[in-house]
Amino acid sequence: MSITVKFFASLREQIANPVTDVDSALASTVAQVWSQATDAPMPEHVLCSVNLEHCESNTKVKDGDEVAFFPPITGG
Amino acid sequence: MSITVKFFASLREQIANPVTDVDSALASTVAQVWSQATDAPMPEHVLCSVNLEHCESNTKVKDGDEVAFFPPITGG
Amino acid sequence: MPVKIAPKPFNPAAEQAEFEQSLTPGSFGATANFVGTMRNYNEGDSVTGMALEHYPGMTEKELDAIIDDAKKQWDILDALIVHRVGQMHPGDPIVLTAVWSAHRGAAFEACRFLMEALKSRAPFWKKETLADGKHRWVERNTSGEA
Amino acid sequence: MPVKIAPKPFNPAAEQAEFEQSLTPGSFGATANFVGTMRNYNEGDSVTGMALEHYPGMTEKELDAIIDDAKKQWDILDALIVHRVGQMHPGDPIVLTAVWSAHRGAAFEACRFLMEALKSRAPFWKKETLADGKHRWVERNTSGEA
Repeated sequence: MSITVKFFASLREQIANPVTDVDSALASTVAQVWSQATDAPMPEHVLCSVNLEHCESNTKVKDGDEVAFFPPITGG
Repeated sequence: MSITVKFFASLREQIANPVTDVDSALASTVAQVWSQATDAPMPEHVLCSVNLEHCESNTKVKDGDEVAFFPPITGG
Repeated sequence: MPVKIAPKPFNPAAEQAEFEQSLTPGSFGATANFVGTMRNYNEGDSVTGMALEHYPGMTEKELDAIIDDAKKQWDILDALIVHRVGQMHPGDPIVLTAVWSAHRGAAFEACRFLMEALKSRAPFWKKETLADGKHRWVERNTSGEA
Repeated sequence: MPVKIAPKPFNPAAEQAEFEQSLTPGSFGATANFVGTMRNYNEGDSVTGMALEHYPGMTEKELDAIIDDAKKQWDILDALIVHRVGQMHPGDPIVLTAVWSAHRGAAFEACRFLMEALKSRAPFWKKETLADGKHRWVERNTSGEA
């Protein structure tokens, strides 16, 4: 009954002791996954994904989902 | 006292017996060079150059110039 | 495979030539490509190295989707994206986007689209090493106007 | 020499790589290129060969002027144009335009400009050989939208 959480790039370095799994009973949106995973406030420009698809912070999540948080994209 | 005349591509094939030199006393514009060089009427979309620069049919010419006539450009 | 993540230095011309072998000679009249190369400076500072991070799985999926979008929008035969990840040095190719089509308009426009879409949608992040040995994350991609 | 008339088949990637050696690695971040390739069809007909005629002297001068115009309009490091002349076959490269710059916007836009300018200003003419052995002059270049 858990949701996998990942942080990338500068976020991964900034978040102290991030958890990698969140109890799905405690989080029904991406924003709630963030709150369960870290005490830090969500940065203004943070991007997120659910199951490898870009999403919004109010996107619904469920047991088994993979949620990721990352800073603005700088590839190319 | 002459102007060199060149025809390119389909024009070169169409013009019967084109002259390669025109008396500069008989032609003061590009259009007059055409008339001296061939009996054919100047086609509507013909392009021209004087000394390797694009020009108009009323561009002035003088002794020693090289005048060329060619169809629309189809390179690239 | 029209999408490739390269963990080692890659040769854009060789990647493009290899991919082109899957296309019939004479079937296309236009190929547009773009190569992004690591510069030795950025924002006024000398840069000596760069680490490129990605999100395995999502990055490939997003690049595939970008090519699909291009194929819907333009009449193109095929497209290729190769993107480097890992530790790299100035002069190293970072990204290749290439498009094959019958006519040049579609190739130019789709190639540009691939780069702009990739820079806004595909999860990659750059961390620069400066001349003094310090590291900094690149904060944001510039728009295509820059 | 940023302008080359090629009377024999040429390899666009090799030409570009050779020219790129004159540029300092790390000094540019963007390379856009376009390759026009001979198709085996045109206007609904099968095409088996093509002769490309040019105006020696004027063609080179005009291509030089086109590169100069691009350098005035965009912030680019350098540009290269290679154009084939003579008898060619489907699949043969006809033209290469390549642009190097710090940022992608200038490279994309200048590369497109080179092609559009070349197609309207540089004296080249194509004569196609059709499947039945007949020849025909290509009458007009399409706009970049085609």
